[in-house]
Amino acid sequence: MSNALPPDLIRLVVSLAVVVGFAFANAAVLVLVERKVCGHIQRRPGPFEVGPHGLLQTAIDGLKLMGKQILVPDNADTKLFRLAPILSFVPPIAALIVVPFAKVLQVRDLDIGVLFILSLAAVNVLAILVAGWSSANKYSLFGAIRAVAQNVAYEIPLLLSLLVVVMWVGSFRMSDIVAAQDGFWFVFTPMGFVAFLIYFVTGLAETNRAPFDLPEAESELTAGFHTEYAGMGFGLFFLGEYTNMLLMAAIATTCFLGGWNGPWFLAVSGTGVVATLIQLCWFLVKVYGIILVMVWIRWTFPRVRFDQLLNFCWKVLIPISMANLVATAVVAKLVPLG
Amino acid sequence: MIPRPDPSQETLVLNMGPQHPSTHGVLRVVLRLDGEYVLEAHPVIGYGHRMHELMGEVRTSSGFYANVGRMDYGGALSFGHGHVLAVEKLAGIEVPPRAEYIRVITTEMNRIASHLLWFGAFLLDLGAFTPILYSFDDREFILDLLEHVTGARLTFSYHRIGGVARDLDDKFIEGTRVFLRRMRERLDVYDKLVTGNVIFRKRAEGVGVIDKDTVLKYGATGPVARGSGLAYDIRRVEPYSVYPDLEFEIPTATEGDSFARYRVRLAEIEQCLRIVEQALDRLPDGPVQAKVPKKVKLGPGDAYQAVEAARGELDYYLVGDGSDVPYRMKIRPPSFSNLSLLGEVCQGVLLSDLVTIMGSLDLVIPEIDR
Amino acid sequence: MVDEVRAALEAAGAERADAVDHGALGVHVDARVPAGALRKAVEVLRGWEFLIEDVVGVDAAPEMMVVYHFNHVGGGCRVRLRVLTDRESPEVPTIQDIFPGANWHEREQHDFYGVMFAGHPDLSPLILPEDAGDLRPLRKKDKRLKSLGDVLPAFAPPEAGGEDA
Amino acid sequence: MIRYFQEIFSGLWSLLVGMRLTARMAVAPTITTHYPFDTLEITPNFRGHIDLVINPKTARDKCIVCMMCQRACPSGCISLKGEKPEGAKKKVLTEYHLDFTKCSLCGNCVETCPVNALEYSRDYQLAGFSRHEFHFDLVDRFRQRAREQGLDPKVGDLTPPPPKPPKPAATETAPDASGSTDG
Repeated sequence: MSNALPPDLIRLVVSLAVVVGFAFANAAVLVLVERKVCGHIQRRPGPFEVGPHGLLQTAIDGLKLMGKQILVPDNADTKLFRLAPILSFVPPIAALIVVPFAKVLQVRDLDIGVLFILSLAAVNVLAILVAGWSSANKYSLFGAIRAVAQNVAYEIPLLLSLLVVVMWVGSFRMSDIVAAQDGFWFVFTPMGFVAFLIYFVTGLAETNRAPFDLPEAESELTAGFHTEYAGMGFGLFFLGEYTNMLLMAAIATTCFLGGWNGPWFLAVSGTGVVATLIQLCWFLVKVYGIILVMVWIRWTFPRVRFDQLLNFCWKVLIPISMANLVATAVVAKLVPLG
Repeated sequence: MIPRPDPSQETLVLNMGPQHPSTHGVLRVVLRLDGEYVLEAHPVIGYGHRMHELMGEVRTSSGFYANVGRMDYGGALSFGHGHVLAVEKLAGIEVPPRAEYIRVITTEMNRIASHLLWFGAFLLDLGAFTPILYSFDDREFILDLLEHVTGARLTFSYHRIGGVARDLDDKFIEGTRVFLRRMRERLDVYDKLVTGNVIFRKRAEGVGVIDKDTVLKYGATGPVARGSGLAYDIRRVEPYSVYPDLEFEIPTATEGDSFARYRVRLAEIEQCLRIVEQALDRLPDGPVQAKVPKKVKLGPGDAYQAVEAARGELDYYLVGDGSDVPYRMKIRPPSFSNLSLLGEVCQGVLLSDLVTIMGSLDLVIPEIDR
Repeated sequence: MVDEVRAALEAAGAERADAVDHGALGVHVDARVPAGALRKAVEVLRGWEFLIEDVVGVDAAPEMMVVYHFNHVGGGCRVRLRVLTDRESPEVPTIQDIFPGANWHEREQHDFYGVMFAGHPDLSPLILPEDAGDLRPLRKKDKRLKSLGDVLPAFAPPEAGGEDA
Repeated sequence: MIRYFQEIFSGLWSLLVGMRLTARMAVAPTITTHYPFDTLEITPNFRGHIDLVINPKTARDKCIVCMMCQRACPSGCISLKGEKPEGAKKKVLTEYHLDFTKCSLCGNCVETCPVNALEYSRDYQLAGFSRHEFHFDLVDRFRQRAREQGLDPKVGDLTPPPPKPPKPAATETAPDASGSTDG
């Protein structure tokens, strides 16, 4: 009886549950962080009423969203309309299983880890397209079209900038990438720095964050692709968006900021419980640092225009990341790493 | 002619408004789009029509005065100023100089408040959420001061025929001086956060170019005309009140694009500060209310009074028949003409640019609909 | 400036174009133009740097009046054109092709008074709702209606030529 | 080529300038008021809806029922009634209704009042579930406010005031005439 369930499966199920829980908790925290940061940037306290300093605001909001009626517009394609939110939040959660939170804290260390994450993250655009199309609303459709054009364009520099790291390390495996940065983070090399900047910008665009939040540009498209969503449908989009942000930040941390490695003088590379906790802390500090910058940017800048967005991608990001990649190839040939 | 869906063309007819975040009120713009390019933009107005002109013909001037502030919630005092000036012109009433100075001070403060409101709303149209809260911080300061002297925050009802309702007190004057110092510093914040910002520049520069001839043809005024290189400001070309005694410049820009209009408005805030400062220094003593007859008889005859409201030239055309109720009152709100050129300017621009252009025109829909 | 404009307006067919006291009346040139000569007079103004201010209807007894205001961008020359038209079926030529800004002003006056602007491409209701029909809210009811001469002394009986300038 | 990079760098710089500014703002103290718990001081000049002035000595209103306010109101939202007590010369206010749904807060009523019997209230937290809540009975409000001030309200009191002998013809302000507009 006892060997009916292989321990690996138990491990997987437990880890998956933990990952899903983490995704929900993350979204709850991020919504609060976003509103608090926004508030303080705008010189107001943000949510303040529920719980001490409004800490429970998101929980209440979540409850409210769950309690709301799910409305489906008359002309909408009902099945697709209901599918879209799920499509938006499942893939990023699935992608979390290859993220190395610490040396031993990784659900699956696939040898195509980077590719796995990117391919799952790209499903997000499909969710937006489905949502926009099935809503039978012109504004939603515009949002969907914008999202597709934007995400397809920005996928290229995103990949190119990650290829810099992959080329250097010679592996797609997340743990290899982290291991290669032991005490020496890629962001501190010239090529790594440029790649990191490009990755960060494209990451903003991929997650539809301001100033690239064109699919939901509220002053133009009222609410873009999720105009027609209410209640938990809308909530799932939110969840997906914040999980996507987490994912983007996690990849950036893994590929450029040394993953769970602390700075060289504080690096802990053991596999014990304490070491794992320290590593986890480092990882989360970096991830949430990046997310904080993303939030900070959102509340500072105006939104770019659609043609400018694409021009910026094709005329600036792609050429520079190409050049960066070539430079990396040359340097990697001359100065082999490890 | 409102664009209708046409199946033979691959175009999309989009109803923007009457409820839309960036139409600032109940304005509806019917668009024919090719992809995201606007082929035709057709503003539809009148959703907030309240027939103020008819009310002007059945109420006495002082009774109608309260309506004036309801037309332009942003710059109610300019509207009030124009109204009392027009009535005083037709009734032949002399206003004490102190009252006229007070009118100018409060109007200019209100103009700053209006421009700050516009600043925030414009940036909101462009997708920047934070500037509106910074500008509202400053605007609150003005509104608190104006509330102290007029008793209300938005629809001030402060002017009286032949004067103003309440004299300025020391608290207002001191507060205004504090505000003048503070606002000059805050303009730097706006410059850093917005004017220099590359995204903002790219969004606003070269977008919605209105040339001089279009301005003349459509009778656009205010910052829209001044952004197109016309130094047309009623305070200078047709001086009224005590503006001839005050030193200030008319900021202009020649490009005629949204960014030019933005710059003109910010420069105008500085000039308003100058005006307020000078007017405070020169504020004469004396009464703030002239003796006016109980029934202010108008005419017979007609009078035209133009004033510079925050959004442009505001005209009152009053026809009196000798009674205390005007025979005809025509209000020419600035945004009416400014909006009418939207259809011409918005051909071939992107949907996002349309939002920028509408924002840069600084439309206040209730004054268009009246 | 004022004299030139007056001369040009009179040459364009204005019945009379008077220089009036701006301080008291708010305009510099007060011209009376027959409907037939309106377009010519407006074209004259278009030649200079005038911008259109508004088009105003004034309902009065024998004939109603449509008033046009223009202002020169340099200042110092605000022009008022008065056109008299029949009260029962008011009609004046449109000027919206000369000053496109007049388009909305004319539509508005059409809404309020039912003035037909001959040649206007689209006189559908602008400010009033589409189903307003023949509402014409600013038309004076009989009780309120006054004769033009009572309201504007300049239009008083034909023998009185005294202009209040 | 140089301009291309220049543009990128100057653009990036302008973004950083903006971010520095918002970061400074983020650590600056907040400027908002925590509203329901914490309210701003309201200026004494605030013009709310109108109220009847309470004469603290007599606990009466000052109204002489001259109807000036009713006539001055452009929106017709004031209606009042008065009665003449037996043997008295002046009318006494018995009813004063303000339809606040129509009021545009122009202040004409307060300014035309020849005896300054009206004042602006400083109520600003006006919200209700139905429009009938905004048909104010000012006489009723007068009673409430007077009680709050510890007075025994004598508004609408039709019994003629007993202390007549001291001043026979002092307060002979005619109810009809001469309202100067200075306030």
